[in-house]
Parts: sequence; structure tokens; C-alpha cells
Amino acid sequence: MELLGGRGVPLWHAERDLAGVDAVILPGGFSYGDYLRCGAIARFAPIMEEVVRFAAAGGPVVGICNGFQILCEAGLLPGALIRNRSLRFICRVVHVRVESSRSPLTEGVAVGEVLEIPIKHGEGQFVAGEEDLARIEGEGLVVFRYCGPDGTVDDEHNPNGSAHAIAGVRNEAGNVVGLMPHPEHAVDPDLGPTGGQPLLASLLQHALARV
Amino acid sequence: MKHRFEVLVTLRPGLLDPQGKAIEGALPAMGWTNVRDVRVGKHIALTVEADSVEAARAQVEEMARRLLSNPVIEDYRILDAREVPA
Amino acid sequence: MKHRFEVLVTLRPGLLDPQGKAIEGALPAMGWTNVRDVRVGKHIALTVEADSVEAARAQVEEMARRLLSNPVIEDYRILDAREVPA
Amino acid sequence: MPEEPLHRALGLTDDELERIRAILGREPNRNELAMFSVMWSEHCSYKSSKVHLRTLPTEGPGVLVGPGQDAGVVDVGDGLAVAFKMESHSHPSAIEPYQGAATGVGGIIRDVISMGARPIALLDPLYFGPLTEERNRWLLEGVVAGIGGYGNCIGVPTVGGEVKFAPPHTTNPTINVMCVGIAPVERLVTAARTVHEGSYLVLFGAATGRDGIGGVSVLASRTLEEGAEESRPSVQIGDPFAGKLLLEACMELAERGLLEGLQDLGGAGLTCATSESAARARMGAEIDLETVPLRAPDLEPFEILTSESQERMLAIVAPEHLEEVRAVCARWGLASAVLGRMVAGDRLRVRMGDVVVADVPARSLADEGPVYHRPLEEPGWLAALREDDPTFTTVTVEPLEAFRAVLGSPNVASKRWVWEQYDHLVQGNTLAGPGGDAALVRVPGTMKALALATDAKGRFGYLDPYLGAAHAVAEAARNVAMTGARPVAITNCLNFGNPERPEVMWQFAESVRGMGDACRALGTPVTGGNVSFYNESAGSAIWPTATIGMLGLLEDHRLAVRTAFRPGCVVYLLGETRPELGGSEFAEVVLGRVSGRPPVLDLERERALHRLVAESARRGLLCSAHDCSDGGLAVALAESAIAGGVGFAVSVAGDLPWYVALFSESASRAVVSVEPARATELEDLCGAHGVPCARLGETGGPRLVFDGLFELGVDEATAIHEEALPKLLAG
Ligand SMILES: Nc1ncnc2c1ncn2[C@@H]1O[C@H](COP(=O)(O)OP(=O)(O)O)[C@@H](O)[C@H]1O
Ligand SMILES: [Mg+2]
Repeated sequence: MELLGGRGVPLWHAERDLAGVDAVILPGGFSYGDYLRCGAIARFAPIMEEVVRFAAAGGPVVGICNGFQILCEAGLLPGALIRNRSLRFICRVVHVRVESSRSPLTEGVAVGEVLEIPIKHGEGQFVAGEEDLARIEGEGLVVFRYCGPDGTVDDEHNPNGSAHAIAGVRNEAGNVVGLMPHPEHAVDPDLGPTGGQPLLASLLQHALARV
Repeated sequence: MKHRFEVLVTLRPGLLDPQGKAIEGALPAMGWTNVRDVRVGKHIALTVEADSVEAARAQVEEMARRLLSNPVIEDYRILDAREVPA
Repeated sequence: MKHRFEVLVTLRPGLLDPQGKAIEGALPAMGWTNVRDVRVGKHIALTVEADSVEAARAQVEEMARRLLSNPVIEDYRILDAREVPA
Repeated sequence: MPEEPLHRALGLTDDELERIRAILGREPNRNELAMFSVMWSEHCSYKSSKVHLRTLPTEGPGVLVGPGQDAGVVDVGDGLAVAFKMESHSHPSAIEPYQGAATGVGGIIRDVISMGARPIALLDPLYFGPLTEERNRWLLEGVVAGIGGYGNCIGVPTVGGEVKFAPPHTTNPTINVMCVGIAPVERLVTAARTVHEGSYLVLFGAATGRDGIGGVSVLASRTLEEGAEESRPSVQIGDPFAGKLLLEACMELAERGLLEGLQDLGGAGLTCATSESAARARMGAEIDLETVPLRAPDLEPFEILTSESQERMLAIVAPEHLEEVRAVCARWGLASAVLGRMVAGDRLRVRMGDVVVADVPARSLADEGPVYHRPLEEPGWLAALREDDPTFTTVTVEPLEAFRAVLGSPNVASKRWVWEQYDHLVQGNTLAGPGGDAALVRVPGTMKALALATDAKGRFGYLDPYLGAAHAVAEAARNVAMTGARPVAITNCLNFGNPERPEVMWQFAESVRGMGDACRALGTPVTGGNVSFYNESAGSAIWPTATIGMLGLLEDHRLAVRTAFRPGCVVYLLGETRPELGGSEFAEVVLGRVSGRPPVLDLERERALHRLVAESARRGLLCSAHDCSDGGLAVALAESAIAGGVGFAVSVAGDLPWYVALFSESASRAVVSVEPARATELEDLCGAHGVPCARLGETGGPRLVFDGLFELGVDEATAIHEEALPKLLAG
């Protein structure tokens, strides 16, 4: 965030205070070792009560990877994430296509834009029951889909077997969004692709506009 | 009193089970071609200290629903309690 | 005939179970302070086509030993078979 | 049948028992016997290897901590130090690959943490039997998943390593792991810290169970009733989440300056940690085992003393910091226990409540173990094997066919299947992850980067252990140098068979000699390492496998050179190609022979090459650089092409037969490319450094063109290289 001019404030899981931040990012990592299910235990962390309240009040909340899993577990986002279809952890740069501009991450990004961002997860296969899936698609809640470099969505470019190649979704209100790829690992050109830049820039814009 | 329970958490029918599929895929190479519908879930055993088995069971029920399973994709089942010698 | 079995694969006693430990550690914060000895294992359900339930069971036994569990760290148990309507 | 005496059942010889009696001036009790047996084991005492390891060069301008502590430490400037160490976890991994490898990662991470350094990178050199066997596939899959399972979860990127295959590893897979950490120099927790009398020994982290006490369990089986075996796990389970909490707690303790000492509990558990802490401080210690948090009830004193339960650390804490230390532990959700205190004198006195259960001089356990000059003898079969030189056999295979075979051989093929299972990005400093010659990790807060590579040359070592180890050092240094970095220092893991067999001991001694000579010549001191003996079954040992972990330093990461070709550049081969196919990939894969002599190694030439590449990198001269190793020039060219998705047209015409020119594994060579406008500058620089250079051709186009020999598409070469491993693993 700092690279883009924002300021990060780390929040401790056992606290109950969001320290007045303008946006909440639940980062990746392995909360509680991801034992049981990814995010299953973390979503009961005391700070999550505040995050739920913040989200209900329309505050922008972004979940990345493990953070996405936590938001699904907490019921803030639809669906669930299970083990990759290969059953193996995957760390690789993928392409995702932006499917909706109605999220704090994509407000400033055109639908159809293709971004290069790394994924690194063992449990990133997005699933939902048939009805849920129909609703997610019907209401346009899909924010990102895995795709090829030219934007084609097909099985070959679906790294983990996610239903409908879904890489990220939002809630109905559009203020909570989660995704498996790691935009924060795609900001610094020294380290590789920079597909995360427009997303995090959009989040900053969005958060500032609300102040 | 201590009661030991076993909770079985299974993936909802209709959802794809990558682990089950992998096992099914490995079986023929080992000579077993007659196995179908392999589904992998979780088995969680735990001991609850409670005054009655009913109270203990109610608590396990709640833990299974809220923590041990994710209702979006999983079902659970509780196996009978055994009393554990103190 | 088709028979459905359930195999429970559990970590051997004495072995550290990090998953169980993490769950146990998280429970008090959710208000459950009376739970101990949480152990997490696997539940595998599968359907075997065989002439007799005995033959099916023997096969499940062998699959559990050779493929579904690693005897160095795990034990297994087979729940009763149910006949599955064809 | 008379029962075997207890000390022998514990692995102590009669002589060793005599020494223990002499030290104590009495009969040791059971607990003491257990303590001596674990501390005087090969694993902890290095009794067979010590005399050889002493000959290694361990000092250099940047070395802050050499061998002897949990990890070596090197000064990298800007007030920062790098701690690094390698270890083997082969035996546990052979039984339960996932957990064996996972706990290996946890263990090596704790070694680095013990120095007060934050782990920033992992590398994993792995050696398996051929993947045509199902068990070897199971081992590889489990080990890789286990390394990822632990490393990914704890948040340390796995940025490199290697995977090689050789038949002797079928029964004995070799699993090495290296960890690299970083700390401000003044925050290091080294043995140089002053420990005060009366300071507390604080054990924190996981509870203690009956883990890894296999060796001394005979004590139990003689006293406990039948059936107790059940509860004695032979395999340990990794708990990366607990490891993560431990890591963060240790970092906070080190940052706040609350520690006089810090040590992980690894082999020999509490016995090792307490006796070494006391011995290092030239003091004694008094501890009470009743304070140790237990995972299973009713552990006996000897079990608590020797348990190898994971995710535990021992801190030495001054009384005024005790409360703060315990508070930090509590904040990270870790149990802590005050075991006892440091005392004057030299005794390690262990109580269980009011009863003294052991009382021994700490140094006798930690420093005064037996030292053996084991007999050495060159194996009788070696001379004939060496004479059988594959270099001048008649080669009937077509060049293209040979090229396909070598490029797709498991040793040479892409290891993407492996390293895609590792999070190599976490922590956000990975400038270059797996896939190139060396990984590059940014030193936070500076423009510097660490260049990291691991290498072993088992096949060369089999034919000539001296050269095998020396080549491993040279290749690791070369890999690091290809990025433009300067090789700085090494750590290592020496994997061998049974040291009680003279031929194994000879292989070991020769390898140490080769490693030492190469390190001296290249100016890369040995800062630490690990010896893993007894890697054999039924008298058949693994090939002598000296694994080298090289640390290099790149002053400005923006100058880093990469492997990949880009179009429109001129390609050069640096170094000299000789008719050397002994022990080569070509000889094994195409001719079906592992024989002959390994290539000659001229360490001055090697060093000249490294200096040349470093200088070229400083000038921003190179478009790409990649060393020639397994598979020789042909593979080096192909890998640069595949990495860049760019073809080339080269001519390797000369006096050498095509298969020598393409596949000889002569040392000290590299393939580099430059902009045409700067070709003469490179040639001049080569002249100045005394490095032979030959212009091979140009980069560009979609094909790999070996003029007059064969050509194939980049996409086809990529497919051969990328698909070999996944295909084999699919069974
Ligand atoms: N087990 C592994 N873990 C991580 N990276 C690996 C592993 N095996 C190979 N690699 C990576 O693949 C690349 C090629 O490996 P290798 O052929 O051994 O390189 P070299 O011949 O240059 O020593 C290196 O970047 C290496 O780090
Ligand atoms: Mg190389």
C-alpha cells in the first residue's frame, strides 16, 4: 500500500478496535495453520466482530487468499473454497479478467481488463451449491475470473478447478470483496508483474472518497 | 462427567470432491476396479465434560454446526457418545 | 451387489495432532471451555461392487491398510456396510 | 540367552561406558546413561567426522559465527548479518515423507531463529531413486508436499533447491533443507553473549511428548510393561502454526534484547539444549523436570530429557527480564516454563521435584564426547570403474535424439512440478525464485540481494569423492556468480553411508578434503553444516553426496543477470570444453554408463570466470548468463532459450566430436549473451580475466538451431523440458 501512497495499520486478531481505518484488508497467510478448514477458526477472532460491523456499515473490506476464505467462512461472501483439484499447492503467476466494477478493488478498473497477478494457495477452488452459483452469476457478484493472457476463460487457464473459473466475488452491497490472487504481490516491478497496482489504487481511491 | 463424541463431516452431495476423485483414480492401478463414489470427509473426536449426555450432545451439535463444518458445503453427523472413565 | 462402507482414519495415540490442538485452543474464545482431546482424522465413504458383503469388506480392509491410511502414523476403523440399491 | 548390557543397547561401546565411569567417578544411573547415549551419538557428537571437519577453512573477513553454533553467520554490510544452515532429514522422510520433510523444515528454521535471525528463505536439495518406481514417486510427492506444507504455512519462501535421481537413493532418499535468515548484527543471539550466574533457563513452545526417543526407548521397554510401545511414536508430526507462533515470539524477544541465550531443541532435546547452553557459558545449570509441560502424562525423567518434540526453544534469561519474557510468550499463545537457573561450576544437575535424577559435568556431554579416527580405505572397485572412460566410445545415436534424451532426463528436466508447490513469493522480497541458476532475495531496506544456490554432485562423487565435493562447491559458486553476485560463504550437508566401513569413511574424508580445497581456493569459508551417516541398506550406500549451500551477495539487485535469452544478442561460450564425458548426464542417459573420471577442476579458472561475470554485470554488459552443468553446453543453451521463449542459431564446430562439444560437462564454463554493439567489450574483458571465450552465434527466432547438427522449435524443447517430470509422476 505504501508504494501507492496509502498507509497500512496492522491490526491484532485479539483486539476489538479497528483503529479508525478507512478500509480493512484481510491478508493472506495461514491463520491458525489453516487447520480444520482455511479461515474456519480465524473467523471467530474477536476482531472479526468489528469487521462484520464495519462491513455492515458499508465500509470497504477486502479479503485476499486466506482473507477471502475467512470472509466466506464468516458468511460475508457467498461460496466456499476447497482444495485445488490437483490437490497440490500452486504458486504461479496467472491472468484474471475483471468481471465487475462494483467493488472497492475494481471501481477504477474497466470490466474485461486482464491483469497478471500471482496465486499461491492449496485451497482455492471456489465452490457453491447450484442455486448459490446461479444467484452469484445472476446478480453479477463475480468480480474476477481466471483466464488466459488474452482474456479467454477456459479449463486450461483455470488453475485450481474453481466453479465458473471464479477467482473473486463480492457481496450484494458491493463493499466486501474477496479474491484468491495476491494483488499485493504484483505491485513492485522489481519483483515481477504489476497487475495488482490498479486494484490497490482503486481501493485507496474508494476509501479516500468515503472520508 | 466426560463424554467422548465423534463428529463426521462430509462434503455435500453434488459438490465435486477432488480428494475422493484422486483416490478413485489411484485404485485401478492397485488392482481394484470395482470401487465408486469415493468421498473424503473429516472425522473429529472430542471429549466434553458435562452434567448429562444430553447437554454434552447439544453442545457438540452446536460446535459441529458453527465451527466443525461449513454449512455452505458440508453436512455433519454425530456418532453416539461414550462415557469416558474420569 | 453394491455395498457402501465408511472408513475412519485416525492419528495414532501419542502422536501430536496439530489440528486437534488448534481447534481445542480456539474453543475457549468461543465460550466452550469444557472440551478436551480433540483429534482430527479422515472419513472416507466408498461403494464397492462385490458378490458378498464379506468379500467387499475384506477388500475395504485391504484398501484401508494399503492406500487410505499410513500405518506408521494412522489407525483405521471400518463402519458397517450398507447395501446400496442398484 | 544373556541380556545385552544396557549401555550397548543404548548404542554406547564398552570403551565409552568406561569413559563415562571415569568422568563421573561412579556408575552412571539410567538417566545419565540415556543422556550420554544421545549426546555421544554420531548425530550429536560428530565422533567419526570431527577429525576431518577440523581441516575445513572456517574463517574469512565476513564470518561472524563459524561452525559450532546452531547456524553460521556472515556480515553482509549495512549493519546486517545473514545466518544460514543446512541439515538432513532423510531417515524420518523415508518412513513418512510428508511429516519427515515438514519437521525437517521446522527444525532448520529453528536453527536460524536461535541466532536471533528472521528466516527469509528456504532451499531444498533432494535426491531420490528413479521415478519409474512407485515408491520413489510416493516419496517425492510426500516430501515436496511436506516441505511446502510447513514452509508455506509458516510464511518463509522456498526459493530454490535441486532434485536429482540415482538408483542408490531408492532405499535411502536424501532430504536436505537449508534456511537463511537475517538480523541486525547487534541483535544476534550468539554464544558471545554474557550469561550471568542465576539467569533462568526458560523452556517455551510446545509441550513435551514421547517423540523421537526411539534410540533410548530400550530403557523404557525394559522397565515399562508390555503394550507401552503403542504410545511411543516413531514419527513426529509437524505443526507449522505452532512453529509460526514460536518464530514470532523469538523475534520479539530478540528485538527487545531480552535474551542472554537462545537455543532450539533438536536432536537430543533438552539434554542437548541445557548441556550446550551451560558448556558454552562455562557454567553449570540446575533444572527441575517437574516444571516441563507434558503432552502425555507420566513421562519418565529419561524421556523428558531426551524427547525430541518439535516447536520448543530454550532461552537464557536474566532475572529482571523473566516476567517480560513470559509475557511475550503468553501474548503469542505459548506456554513457558522456568526450568531452573545457571549456576557456578560445571555441573548439569537435573532434579525431578526433590529427587536428583542426573548430575554430570555439562561439558562432558556437549564437548567431550569421543573422537574416532576411523580406518579409511579406497574401495577396491573404484580404479576399474574410473578407467572405464565413456568419452571415446562409439556413439551411434543421432544428435537430435541424444539431445531430446538429455534435455528430458529427470535430472535435467524442469523441476517446475516441484517448486510450484512452494510459496516462493511470501515476504515480498523474492527477486528471482526457483528456475534460474541462483535465487535472489532482496535484503530488506537495502539495494542488496542475497544469491542462494544448493548443489551436490553425487555421480561425480561416486567416481571420485574428492572431485565430487570440489565440483559441488564450484558449481554452487558458479550458480551464484551467474547472477552477478560474489560467492561469500557456504554451509553444507554431508550425506554418506556407514562410517564404520572403511570405504565409506574414505569417501567421506576425500569429500571433506575436496570441499575444503575448493572453499579455500574460491574464498568461501565453511560456516556450518551437518553430517548424515548411515544412509545405506544391506551394505549398499548412497553415492557420496556432499550438498553445498552457497551464499552470495549482489551489491545492487538492479544489476542482476538472468538466465533468459532475449532476441538479437550475440551468444558466447566462456571457458574451455574438453573431452570429459566421465560421470556425465549424456554417458548415463544415452550410453547407459556411470563411469570414467569426473571432469578436471581448475579452481583458479573457476574463480576467474566468477570475477569476469561479476565485472560484466557491474558494467551492465550481459543480456543473459547461465552456467554449463548437467547436460553440458547443449542444455545450457536450451535452458536459456526456454526461459526466454527465444531461439538461437549457433555453431559448435571445432575439433571435438559433436557429442563432446554438446554434452561434455567440463567445469568453469558459462553461456552468456550480449548486445552486438558490446561484443568486443566482452571479448576484451575475457582477455583481461584470462577466460577463453568463443562466439557461438545469435539469439532470436522460434527455433534452437545447432548448425549442421539439428534444430527444433523452442515450443518443442519447452515441452520436453517441462513435461518430463509430470509424465513420470503420473506413473
Ligand atoms: N527441490 C527444489 N526446490 C526448489 N527449487 C528447485 C528444486 N529443484 C530445482 N529447483 C530449481 O530449479 C532450477 C534448476 O535446478 P538445477 O538444474 O539443479 O540448477 P543448476 O543446474 O543451475 O544447479 C534452480 O533454480 C533450482 O533452484
Ligand atoms: Mg546453474
